[in-house]
Amino acid sequence: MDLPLHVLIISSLIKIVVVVHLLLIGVMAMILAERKVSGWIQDRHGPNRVGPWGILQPIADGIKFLLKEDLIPDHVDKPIYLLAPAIILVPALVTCGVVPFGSSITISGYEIPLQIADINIGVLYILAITSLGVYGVVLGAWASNNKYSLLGGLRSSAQMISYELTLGLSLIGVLMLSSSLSLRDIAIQQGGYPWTWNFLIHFPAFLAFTTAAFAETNRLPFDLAEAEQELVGGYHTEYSSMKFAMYFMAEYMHMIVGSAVAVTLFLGGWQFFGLEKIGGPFWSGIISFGIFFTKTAFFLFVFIWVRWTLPRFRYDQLMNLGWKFLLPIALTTIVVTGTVWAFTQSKLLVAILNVVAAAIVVAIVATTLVMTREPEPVDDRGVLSFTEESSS
Amino acid sequence: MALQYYLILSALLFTIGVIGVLIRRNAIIIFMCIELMLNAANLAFVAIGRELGDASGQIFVFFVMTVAAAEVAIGLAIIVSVFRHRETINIDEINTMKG
Amino acid sequence: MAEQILFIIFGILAVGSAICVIAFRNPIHSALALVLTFFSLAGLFISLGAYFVAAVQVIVYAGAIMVLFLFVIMLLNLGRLQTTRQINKAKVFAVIVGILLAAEAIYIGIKAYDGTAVSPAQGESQAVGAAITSEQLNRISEIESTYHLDRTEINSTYVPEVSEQKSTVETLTASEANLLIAKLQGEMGKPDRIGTILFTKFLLPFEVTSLVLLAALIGVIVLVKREDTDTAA
Amino acid sequence: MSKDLITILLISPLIGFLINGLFGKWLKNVSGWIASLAVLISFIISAFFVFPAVRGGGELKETLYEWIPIRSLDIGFHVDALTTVMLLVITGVGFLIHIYSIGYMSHDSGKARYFAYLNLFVFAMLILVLGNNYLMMFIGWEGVGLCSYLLIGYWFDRKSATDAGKKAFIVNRIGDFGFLLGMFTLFAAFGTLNFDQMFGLAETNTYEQVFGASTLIVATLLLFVGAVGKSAQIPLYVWLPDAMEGPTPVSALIHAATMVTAGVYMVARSSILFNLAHTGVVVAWIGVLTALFAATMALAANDIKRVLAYSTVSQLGYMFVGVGVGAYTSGIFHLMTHAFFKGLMFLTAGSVMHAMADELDMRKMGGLKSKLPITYWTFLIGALAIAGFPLLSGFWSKDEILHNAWDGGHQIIFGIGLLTAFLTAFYMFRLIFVVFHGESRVDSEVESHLHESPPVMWIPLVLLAIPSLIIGAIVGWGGEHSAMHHFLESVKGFKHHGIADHSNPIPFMIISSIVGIAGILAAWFIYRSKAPVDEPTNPLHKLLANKYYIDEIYNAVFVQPIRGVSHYLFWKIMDVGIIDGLVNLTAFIIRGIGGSIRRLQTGVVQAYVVSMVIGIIIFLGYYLFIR
Repeated sequence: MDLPLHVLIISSLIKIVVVVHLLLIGVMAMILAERKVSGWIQDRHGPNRVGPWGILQPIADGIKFLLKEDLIPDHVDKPIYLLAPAIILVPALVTCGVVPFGSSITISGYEIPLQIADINIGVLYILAITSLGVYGVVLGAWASNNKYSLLGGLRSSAQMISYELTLGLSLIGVLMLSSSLSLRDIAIQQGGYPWTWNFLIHFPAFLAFTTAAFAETNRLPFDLAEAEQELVGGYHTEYSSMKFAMYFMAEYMHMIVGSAVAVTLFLGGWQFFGLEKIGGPFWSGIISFGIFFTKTAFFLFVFIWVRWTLPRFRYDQLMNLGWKFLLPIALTTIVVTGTVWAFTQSKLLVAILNVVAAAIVVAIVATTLVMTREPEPVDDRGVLSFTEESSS
Repeated sequence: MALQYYLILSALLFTIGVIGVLIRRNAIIIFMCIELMLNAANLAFVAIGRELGDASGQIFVFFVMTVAAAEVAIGLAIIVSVFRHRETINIDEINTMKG
Repeated sequence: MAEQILFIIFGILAVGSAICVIAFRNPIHSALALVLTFFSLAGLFISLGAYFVAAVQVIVYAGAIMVLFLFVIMLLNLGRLQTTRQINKAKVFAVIVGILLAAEAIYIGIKAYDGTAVSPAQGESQAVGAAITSEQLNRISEIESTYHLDRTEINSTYVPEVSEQKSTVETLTASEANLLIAKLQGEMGKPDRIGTILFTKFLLPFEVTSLVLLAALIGVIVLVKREDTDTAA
Repeated sequence: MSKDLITILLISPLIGFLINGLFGKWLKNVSGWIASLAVLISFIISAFFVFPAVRGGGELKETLYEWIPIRSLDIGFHVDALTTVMLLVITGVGFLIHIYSIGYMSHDSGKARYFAYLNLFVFAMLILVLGNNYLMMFIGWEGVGLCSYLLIGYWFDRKSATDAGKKAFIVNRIGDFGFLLGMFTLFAAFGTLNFDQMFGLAETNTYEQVFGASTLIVATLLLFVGAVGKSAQIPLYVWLPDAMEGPTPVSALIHAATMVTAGVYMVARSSILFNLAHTGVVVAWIGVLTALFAATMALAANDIKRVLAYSTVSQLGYMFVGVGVGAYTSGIFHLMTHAFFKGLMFLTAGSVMHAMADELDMRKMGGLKSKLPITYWTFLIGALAIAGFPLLSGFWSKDEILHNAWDGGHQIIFGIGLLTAFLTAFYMFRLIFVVFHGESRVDSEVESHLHESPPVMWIPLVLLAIPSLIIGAIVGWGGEHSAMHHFLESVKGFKHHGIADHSNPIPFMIISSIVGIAGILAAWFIYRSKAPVDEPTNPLHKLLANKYYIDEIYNAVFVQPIRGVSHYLFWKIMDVGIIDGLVNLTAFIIRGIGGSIRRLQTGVVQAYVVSMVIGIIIFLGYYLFIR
């Protein structure tokens, strides 16, 4: 099983290069897909000028970004202003290091797992790295020395911190049942059949996780940070050219990585009805990667689909959703999963009771909210109103 | 790696934190320096725990972090409310508690 | 070897960024330098085998505590409060005091471990090929009970790693047993081991800490909540 | 199993106390029922202990908690037949009195406090009788003393009540001091306070001779001083009549049925020591003198509750005669019957008070028989029982004590006892004739409100009247071979070898019957139609009515001199001059020092930190380089 050192280094290097490039290509594909899908949803054509069916559009966009004038405003805090776009990009890239994107591939006798590093604290690692994403936003916003940027940045970081809790807590149930933090182990344990995947066993947690992942990317319907109408683009108002492109890419990378993690943790990873075992030791790896790719692509499609069909939240609605619905649901799944597992060890019961408990929690919270609802605030007092929402 | 290198590093970090507390006037920086000192202690805990083959060192670090989180929350809240009253967090100007 | 490299890189990074924390004039820059220090410490924890602690270090310190610091600095707009750097007698005195403290602390660091103290893992040097001693067996069962490990699991997972042919602890030689103990102890930073000990031996402190957190939570809300009497609807 | 039983038995009133004490404000009318329920639970469990099997065949010893590991002072329990009798009396009578209190206290605003105290009292009393060592007993002893104090002074807005509470507390303290000294002596002699260990050592004569050969004599006499205080014997009886200031159910529970009998229980529990030290005769003499003394005072008292209080003192004297002459079973038997009929009589007195708007003076009563029939009949049963009317409960127990006194060779004690029995019958029926018979001397306004008590009050009366009638015959029939003797046979030390074979009991029964009936008849002749005089003219009568001037003598001999010394020596010179002077000097010095050090307090955090760090450096330097 253990690979010789030189094979390990070479294979790791190759994997890193491949993954990074896949991500970059993925970003380009996503830009195109986003525009195409939005076109279909809005019953129009979408890009169709550059290349056949407009598939070269992302490249044109990229060239446009590169060739634009790179403005650095006078009043910014220069080192941090320059650092922020990099900081936001790095966590997205680094997270990929532990995501298993296929079973394993055998080349000249060496069985190489399709994963850059299978570390025993994989999930913790992902949570740790995710928690850093907020720095890019908040620093960029602050360094811009612009009121609207700062407001957007504060909004977005408050949002990210709030939803990070849900993100982490919704995974606890999964971790409890798989009793491992290694993403590969968790993926393998789910087995090849959709009804044994975690998203059924932990359905409320899956919903909470997905919603939180949406919120973490700062995309519609959670794009309060950018909020073009109010904040002129939010934290990246002052960025232009390639630095803006980095923010842009980071958003898509977050989407891709989030989808990949969700697929690994909840949708059985690269497994699908035993399809991943067909073929030899080499081809099975390729097929498993294909399965993983397809699942991730489907998830990404959901991302785009949601963006173009749901309206945006108001800020207090966003915070309510995060703190009063998703967080209680995540906490409930922990309690229910733990209790049921301690007594019966029946996954079916866990699944059923999770859903029931989550429904009860949602009902209770909703009732309380309706009962205690106060008149809507007349004027929007801006970004910090959430701290005073309850008392106003 | 011998234990003493870690201990020396820990001592250095701790002292940097102490010096920071002594020379800076900004309450938030002083607070950060205290966090630095806590982290220096954490490093010593983990290193000694490794040397003794005892996981208690790491458990201690875990507890220190938890308490540090609580402490930071409270401390920052105090700083915020002080700032609201006096428009400053320069500790030279916050000296009403003298005899 | 790897550990030495990691130690040198992260050690220099930690000290350098720590100095930056107290040297930078802008609080935001100081905060960022502190984040870097925390990262280097996380790296050091990894090199010490404390994976769980390293991850928690990043999550708690870098992901939560420092963000809170940044928030407060930005909310209060403290960046503008950069005091001009001035060197006065008090500061010089403080630095001298600090250096004295450092000297003593480093002295302790050197003295505390003079290389003769032997960790329980090693024990006395054994003759090559001598059978496992009862002391080592006790040590192994002690580890088992602390971390709720299973003897069969050790036999099947860890024993082959120290000696390929053998499959039970009792058949090991003394030196192999030392290796085994070192291996078992080396993995104490793994999350499952930490969890086991945290929820058994340290359950009460753990619960007490949660109370501390609750108290802090309530305290913060009480401290920061404004009395909104004037804008009452 | 048994351990759990004991724990529940003990904890139940404690929980009742906590509930009433902490949440009483919101409980209002429920508090009484909670308190009663708590005691009922204890009673039910106590009832189980009647069967020796539950006690593991005789004695049950459980250690709940090791308190002071040195010399094994444990929180441990010891349940034998004697304890069981006490448990039944405490919880059984206690439960009925709790129920009665619900009615009696229904108009009182602070009843949650009342019931909390009552439950605490039951708890302390249970500790007293359950403990397996003298220390536990002492804890309960002090606990009941505290509750007694609290309950006597329950109506703390009345000065007489608080004074009576203080008096009880202080007088008891004298006795407790004796108990403590006795305990210390025993501990010094035996190295343990555990009953089993100590009695075992005593029987084999292996103990330190702290006071030489008379160690045991001194120890038992000191213990008896404690008993004298708690059980209101000469010369420390003075607190009990005053204790009647408390609510009447309290008088019934604490100052008739349970707490005051703790002294008897203690002597009975220490029976082995008393047997070895041969100090029983002192106990018997003190007891019989108290019995006579108190009975004479009861003759001239005009306050119903005071009559009952003197009667209690007198009957306690009887019990001490019983345990003093070595007839422990008879003493405990009388304790039990007395708990029933004296509790009953106090409660009926309470019922009379209830009807008469808290009037206690029997000169203002008369002819209440028709207005308060249940009260009258139950009181009559109690009075017949205490008077030794043949075949009622008091007859059996009192007769046994007198019989044993005669058989033990104490003919004088027997004689005085007989005289007391006559007096007892006399003053009890004096009370009955004056209060219930004859013409009504009740105020017309009060008379219009006269009414029988509600069921919650008269049902306990009836329930207490039944055992007052028959319990004596049931457990006492057959003298030496009665159920009571069989039951208590297993208790160590109760078989006193000093007592010779018993003579025929029939003559004694006949004599005491005649004496009792004679007393009743005498009362009938004198008080059949006549009220007591307002101002006694006869000097003997005057002496009795003024309680032999004992309170005044105590006041002149003890209280005034101590007060004088305290005022001039301890307050004016010691307290004001020396102690206050020292305190003021200290404050002066501190203020001076503080004034000069204050300037170090700059308010600058860093200055503090620097000094802290310098301190650390110095300490580290000392430990690293110098040591």
